[in-house]
Amino acid sequence: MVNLVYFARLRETLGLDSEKVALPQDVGDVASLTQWLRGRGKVWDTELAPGNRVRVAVNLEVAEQSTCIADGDEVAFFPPVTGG
Amino acid sequence: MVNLVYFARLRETLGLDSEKVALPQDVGDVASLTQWLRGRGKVWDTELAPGNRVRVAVNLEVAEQSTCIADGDEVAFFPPVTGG
Amino acid sequence: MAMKWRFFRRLLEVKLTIRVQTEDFDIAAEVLKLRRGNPKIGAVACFIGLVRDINENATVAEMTLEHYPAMTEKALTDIVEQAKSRWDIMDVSLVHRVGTLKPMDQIVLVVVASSHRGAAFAACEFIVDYLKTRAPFWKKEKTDKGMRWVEARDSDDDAAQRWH
Amino acid sequence: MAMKWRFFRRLLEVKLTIRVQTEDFDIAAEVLKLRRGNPKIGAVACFIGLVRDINENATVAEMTLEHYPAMTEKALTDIVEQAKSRWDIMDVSLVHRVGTLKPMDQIVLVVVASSHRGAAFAACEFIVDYLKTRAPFWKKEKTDKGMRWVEARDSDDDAAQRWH
Repeated sequence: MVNLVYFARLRETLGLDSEKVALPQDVGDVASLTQWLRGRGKVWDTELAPGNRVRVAVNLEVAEQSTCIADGDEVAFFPPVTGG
Repeated sequence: MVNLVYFARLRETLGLDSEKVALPQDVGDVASLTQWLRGRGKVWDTELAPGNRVRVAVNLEVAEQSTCIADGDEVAFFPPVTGG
Repeated sequence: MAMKWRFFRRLLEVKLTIRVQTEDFDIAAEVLKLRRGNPKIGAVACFIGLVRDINENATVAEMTLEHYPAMTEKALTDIVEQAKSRWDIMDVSLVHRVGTLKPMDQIVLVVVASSHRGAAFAACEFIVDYLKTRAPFWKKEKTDKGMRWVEARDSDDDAAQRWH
Repeated sequence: MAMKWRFFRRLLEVKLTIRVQTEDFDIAAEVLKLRRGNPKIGAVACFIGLVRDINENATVAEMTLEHYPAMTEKALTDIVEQAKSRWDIMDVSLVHRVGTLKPMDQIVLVVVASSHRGAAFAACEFIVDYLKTRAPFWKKEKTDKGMRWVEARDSDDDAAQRWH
């Protein structure tokens, strides 16, 4: 199982702040996880589209498209940060 | 008459914080005033020597060797500043 | 989000205080805590970020700050560690508010103490630039045009880039 | 030198407060005075200079600051006018102490308020660098090796030079 968390605009539009999911066999990195979530359709497909500047963190570290994801990880999806 | 003021190390070594002097005819700028004061000998000659990094302000503005001095001016002599 | 969350950590010889809180902070008290008892400190640089009443052409009535608590400690500690490896700084204090704020409210405080001013200024500005592009905080504004999430500005990325 | 000397001035739209005083100052009060009632301010950068207990390899027991009062106002105003002409800043507050101070005492405070942080940081550092090389203040230290006037450091001139 992987813990997915969503913040700010993404949390609101997806209507979800966290969920636990079992990853399919072929989902092993940020790119494939994003693709798999977009497959849920509707807002998922729109919000996680490449043009949307979605940032991903894996286990609290900013991740790239190629960052690996394994069982037990926490993966966060959020817009570019705007603190400070 | 010109008002001469001295600060910090110069004030201490010259033993004077201010004086009013009548300038000789041939003293018209910072260079000639310094030369004239050095003519007093002893500490004046040593303290106002070129190697000594003496700063001069005329009427509250940092001055150059060539800055003109006229009757009624205030001329300050001091070491490089060390505030802040 | 009425939490108050804080941690202290020693990064080699740097004393680091990071707090995320809903409460306001007192600049003078934070500076004093940082420098108390340390006569080696010659310079303290601070930054205070405030809520403005206008942003991107809309009047801002209030703003709500959300963050990703688990990641915040890590992100802020990383930022300060980077600053520490670049400049000779002694202590760093970083306070960031979350929750609902109004114009003129204080949002963030960064205080850096060093023996000399050059390091204090550089590290303080570096931390603020990185905080704005790396730390997981998000602002939502209530404006005369409705509620909206603040968009990240490219100028913030540029500011962080120049430290590379 | 138990004088307290202050003036306020409006430089075009910049509010400038400059004080030279023997008394200590309160950072939070100075920042609050500067930003009170102005919701256009998004960033405040501050610098605090402190007396260190060691300087040039000698233990400092106390230090005395002397200045050239008539020139101070002019020098400090010039410095702030230059900062104002370079960066989009709103308010500046500058407090410099004179008289006898001990290690850990506050010497100087520079606070700059602006809409954005880049201008606030740059102007604050510029003012501090120029203050150190242009404003007529001199420090005399009482050390374990006797009394001595602090010598100007070339690094201060270098710091001021880079703004040209």
